[in-house]
Amino acid sequence: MDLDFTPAERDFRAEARAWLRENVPPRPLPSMDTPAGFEAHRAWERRLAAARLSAVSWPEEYGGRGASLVEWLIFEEEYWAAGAPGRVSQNGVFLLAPTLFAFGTPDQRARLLPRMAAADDIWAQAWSEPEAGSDLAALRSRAVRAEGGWRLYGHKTWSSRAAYADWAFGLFRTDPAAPRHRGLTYLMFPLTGADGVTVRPIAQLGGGHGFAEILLDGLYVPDDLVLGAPGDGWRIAMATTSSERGLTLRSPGRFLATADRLVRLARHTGADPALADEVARAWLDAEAYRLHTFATARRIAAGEEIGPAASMGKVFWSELDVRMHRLAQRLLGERGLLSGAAPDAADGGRWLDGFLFSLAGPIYAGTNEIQRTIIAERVLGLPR
Amino acid sequence: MDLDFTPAERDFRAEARAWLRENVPPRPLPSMDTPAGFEAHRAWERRLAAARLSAVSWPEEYGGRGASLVEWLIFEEEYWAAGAPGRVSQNGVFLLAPTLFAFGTPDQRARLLPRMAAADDIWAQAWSEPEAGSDLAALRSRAVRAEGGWRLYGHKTWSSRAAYADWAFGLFRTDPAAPRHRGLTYLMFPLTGADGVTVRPIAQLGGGHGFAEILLDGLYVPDDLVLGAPGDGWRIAMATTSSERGLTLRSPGRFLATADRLVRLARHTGADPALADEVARAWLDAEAYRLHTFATARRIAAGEEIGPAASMGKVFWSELDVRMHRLAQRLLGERGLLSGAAPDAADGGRWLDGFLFSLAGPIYAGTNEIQRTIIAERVLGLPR
Amino acid sequence: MDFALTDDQLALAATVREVLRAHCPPEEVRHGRDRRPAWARLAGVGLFAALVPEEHGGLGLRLADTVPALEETGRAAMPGPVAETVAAAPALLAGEPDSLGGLASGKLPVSVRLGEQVYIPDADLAELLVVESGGRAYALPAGTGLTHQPGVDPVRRLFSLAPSALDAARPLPGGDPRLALRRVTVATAAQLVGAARHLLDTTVAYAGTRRQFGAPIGSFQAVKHRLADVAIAVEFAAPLVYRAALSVDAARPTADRDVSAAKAAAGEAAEQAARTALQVHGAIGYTDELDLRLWLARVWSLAAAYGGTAPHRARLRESILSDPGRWP
Amino acid sequence: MDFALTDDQLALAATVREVLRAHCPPEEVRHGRDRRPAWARLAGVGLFAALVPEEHGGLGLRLADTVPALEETGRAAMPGPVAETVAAAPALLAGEPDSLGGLASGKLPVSVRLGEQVYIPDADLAELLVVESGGRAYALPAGTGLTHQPGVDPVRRLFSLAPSALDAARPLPGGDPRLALRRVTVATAAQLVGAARHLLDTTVAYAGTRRQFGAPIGSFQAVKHRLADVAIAVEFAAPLVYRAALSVDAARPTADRDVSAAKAAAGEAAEQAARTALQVHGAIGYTDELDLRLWLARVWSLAAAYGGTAPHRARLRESILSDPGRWP
Repeated sequence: MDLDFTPAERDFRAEARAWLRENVPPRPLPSMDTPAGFEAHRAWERRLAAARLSAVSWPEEYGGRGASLVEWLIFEEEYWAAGAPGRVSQNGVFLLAPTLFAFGTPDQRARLLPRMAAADDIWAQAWSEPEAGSDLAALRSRAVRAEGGWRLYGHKTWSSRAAYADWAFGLFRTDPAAPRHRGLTYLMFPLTGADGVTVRPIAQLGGGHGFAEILLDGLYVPDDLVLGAPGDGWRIAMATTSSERGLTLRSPGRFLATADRLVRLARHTGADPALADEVARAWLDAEAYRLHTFATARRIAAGEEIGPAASMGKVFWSELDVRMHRLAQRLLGERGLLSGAAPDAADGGRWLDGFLFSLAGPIYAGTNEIQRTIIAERVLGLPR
Repeated sequence: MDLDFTPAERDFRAEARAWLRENVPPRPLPSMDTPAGFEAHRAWERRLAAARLSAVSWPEEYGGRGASLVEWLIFEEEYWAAGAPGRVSQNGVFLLAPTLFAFGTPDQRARLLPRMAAADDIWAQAWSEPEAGSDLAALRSRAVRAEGGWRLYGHKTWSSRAAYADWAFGLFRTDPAAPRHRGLTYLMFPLTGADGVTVRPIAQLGGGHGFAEILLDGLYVPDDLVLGAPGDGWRIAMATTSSERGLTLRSPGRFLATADRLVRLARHTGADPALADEVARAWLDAEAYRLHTFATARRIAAGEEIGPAASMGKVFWSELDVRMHRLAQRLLGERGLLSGAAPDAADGGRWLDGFLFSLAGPIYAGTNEIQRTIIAERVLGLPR
Repeated sequence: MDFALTDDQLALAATVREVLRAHCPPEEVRHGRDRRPAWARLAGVGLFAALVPEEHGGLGLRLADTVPALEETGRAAMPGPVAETVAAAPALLAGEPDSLGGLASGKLPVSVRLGEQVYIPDADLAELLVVESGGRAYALPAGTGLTHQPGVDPVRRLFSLAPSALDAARPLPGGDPRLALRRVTVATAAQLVGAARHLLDTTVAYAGTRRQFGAPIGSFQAVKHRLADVAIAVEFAAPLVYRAALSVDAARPTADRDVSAAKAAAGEAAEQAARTALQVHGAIGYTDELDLRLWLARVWSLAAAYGGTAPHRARLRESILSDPGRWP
Repeated sequence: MDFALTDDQLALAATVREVLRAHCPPEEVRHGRDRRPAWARLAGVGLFAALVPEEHGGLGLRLADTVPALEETGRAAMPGPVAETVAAAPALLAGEPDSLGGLASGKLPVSVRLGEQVYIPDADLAELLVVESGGRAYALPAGTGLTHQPGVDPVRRLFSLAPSALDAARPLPGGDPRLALRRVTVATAAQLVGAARHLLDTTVAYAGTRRQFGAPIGSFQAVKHRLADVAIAVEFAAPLVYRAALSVDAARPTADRDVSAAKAAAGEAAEQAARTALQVHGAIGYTDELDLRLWLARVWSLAAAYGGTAPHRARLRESILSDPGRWP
């Protein structure tokens, strides 16, 4: 037990910090939810990949550097503190990749991961359907057996990044007779250059197309794009969504960086003491989330399963993120509602973008209502 | 529409204020949850009654002065602003009496109301049972038909004031074969001087006996103590509990007085700005509750039914009351936790007593969880 | 004491609501071929004449009389400088009989910059701008020296004004910028209450039909209780807004405090309604598929206008802790 | 960086927990024939020796090593000046070898008045009082000049001290009141976390069995979500307490800030747990029938001790806004 990082960890932090200082674009990239912004973010990911920093915790053979969980957390702290761009590769690197490591074949890993790390393939998730938001078991999209593979039919929606991504992954019903949670298969499929797939971007609050609908009408997918066994998709997806809720998606670095920006903003605007009180509280909550995450990382490294306790983190960080951005709005007044296109925009519109983005946190990856029920039933043991 | 009170209302306010200034005991009475304190409160009620101020809104023939709802609200504001004692007669005057006016016989009103107004009879409520707290339909206590009346059997609990009161009212199952909500009868019964009734005070947080258990083992009650028709108790009780939630029990006066005391405390202790912000907010919420109540009084006077919207008031005032007392604790620090018996007690221990009492607000008269469900289903129309 | 709405007030509000329902539906707010929908028709029912004195063709009503009608303009997310024209302009143009006539007829939409306000809302939809400088009011023709500052609300646009634009400004000797600011702040609070009511109604309707886990989501206790809390917040914000209007009309000593209370409470209730609406709708609430986002943006925009919650709360804190006099 | 509990820390906590379960059950806390239950047995497992240097018969551990064990004393609502004796006394009596030996053996229960503290807790259960005056520590024999100030907590009693009692006080030259205050504040925060965990567990158990409307109340979403929120609050308060202990042990520049963060967060989480426990239990939670009220009173009592939430928050606000340096 120690307050300090190891010398190796400190060296890694110093290296990451130095590289980021040299390489982070001095001005924010255009939004990744526009065509040009998406390609600018892909170019940034390629630069990260060239420095072996796009997926630091992966084994070297796939483009990573075999960093420990703690080193990964350190990298994330430095990454966000440096004001580096949002990760357009996130769905692939942090959601699909852990699933591939756990359930994929060696061939799938060798084919898919290096291209993912290099940002040659950018992945979208395709979980939701119009009638199945948080209730994944209500999925209706189908995969029908075909020669050496499957044909996909159905309608996915709220697919983040799908407007411009290369690939997507999701669940499809392969056995219509099986009960809700059974008979689902985890499939990966191309979004471009194939027949039977149409992507329709969804315009959203604040502009841009962070989400898309995917219409599937017979898209052919060979067997080697099935992840795990057919019919086993539910179990595999649950493993992914639990990593989505858990450590991998929401490292503390992003919230620490926001909290630091918020404190600077409060100092700069000469905050009202009542607001300053809430700013200090938010800053400390980000700190608490960080400490908690380090403790969790340690337990994971020691072989423990985190399981449903990850839901506590999901609720905590997502509500903290909303709170911090709301505080920024209060500190900024009307200026805080100006977009990046406004001459007077605060911080290039980042506070507004972040506010709108933060509001999605309590919704996606299982709404916070669902998370609280999970905590009550599966952590505390209350009756269903 | 006017900002001002009518001359008659202003006169009434002036009269009440003058009388209270002359008559309110200079030091707080001992707690009404002790034998001596109960009798001191009864003596105070008698003094109020002698000035026809114990039940101002009742007709004169029963001991009131036929005041309007608005005048009653004015009286309450003056009463609490003057620091007058809590109303030991509350269960009778504000809960049973409205039910007697609505459902009682002329004979019952003539016999019971004047003694109630005069504090010769002090009433306890007997709603809850060990297995039926908020869920009144689960009541098990029985009334069995006997010559010219009924014999009561069962176990009531959380009967407020029952430790020292003279009479109680509650629901009893008279038709065991009827479904949950049916077959209940509204009965009034003596707590002292009769066979078959035992009262056991319940010791509570903060000392005193605000509640008691009532054990009934064949207590005889004549037919003229049945309120309304046998078997009609549920409907009648719902009318009472809705007045409990509504206007009659929780006039704004008490919360206004607390809010004013809280502001004085904050000025006196030189509140931290973050606390001052919350104090100001609470003060305004008391003001909002007051304005809302005046508007409601006007609607009632115009013959409107308030119905389930009363639940909004219940949630609002009960959570405001907790919030105000919690703020007082924060302003006072450790001193705020001293009881009236401590030499250093703040305001004679009133802030502590009020804090403990406030915590019951979100529980009694239908928990706030139940109120929110009522609001959602019966005001907003969400599906059951 | 009689703290309830009169039949006249309710009748004006009901008329405004009907007009808006027919002529300012969400499609109109959203696509806005006519960028000031329903404006002429509301002039026809006297909305813009309400605070104009009778001798200048107005109705000579008080601000309090218009509160329920202004709530309706918020409920409809009606485009254009409505609060400014209805509530602020008559006080600013009090010395200009011709302008008052234009106001009353609905032909002179006005926007304003008063007090510590930085941006002029809806300057693109106004014919006249009135700007406060050094405690006095000045009139500017619309269109000069304005820079659009795009933001979260695509309909209620904000503009900055070049300082040099004031050189061409004409003083308005009879104008009362302080009264105008009080009134427009209360009017904005009333619109926030209306917008919150719309969000609540819409979300209740959605929760009653959207199904997840085999039941309408509105049957889940978590959703019910959250919506009940919104209903409570709106229910207890509304009387503060009405009271502020009465205080401003009577120039009570507590008027500034009451205005701040109204704006802070209405802004918080509406923000709570917006947050809950989005959470209950889920991801679809974000998108162009529904009109929800128009109301979300409007709530954020109005909550920040004429002093956001934070400065009003700070004023309240000082005022109440130094002198918590109750009214009346 | 390795921010997790060691086997030694967990072993001490597990032992303390077992001893308390056997020798300090709720009946004992409540009726208290032995007003310091389990005291001698906890001395036997080294709790009171933890922070005493090895050369004086102690274990020479750091505060952080005792945090999990102190949580257990809070979970049991253990009577007596535990936080004071374990955490504060070794720093105050550092120059008194004999007293240190007494401390380590558990024979010298100590209570304190440090910093801005007004009342001495558990002075009736202490053998020695240490009082700070002008930045220095003084020892007083227990019992002189004390006035009981009855309050919400019938077990953890508060006492005021007559100013004249200081005349008979003996200076403690080697004592460090500042370190003692930091430590006892963290220890109290750890007890609050433990008390909150107990309240959560008890309430979950009650909600699983108590039936209303035909189902266990713990099956209602409103109850579930409220308890989930308590679990989250406790889960994220605990690391701040542990971090504060590490900061105090290492005398980091951020130590005062970290102590305030720990106390404020633990106090708020525990108050939330108390409020929820009472709401879920309903009226029975108020009464003598259950032990719940002992823990409620303890939470309120400890949350106000060594600076309540408000002053710690005010300090945090100043510290973070003037220098938000992260650790490490």
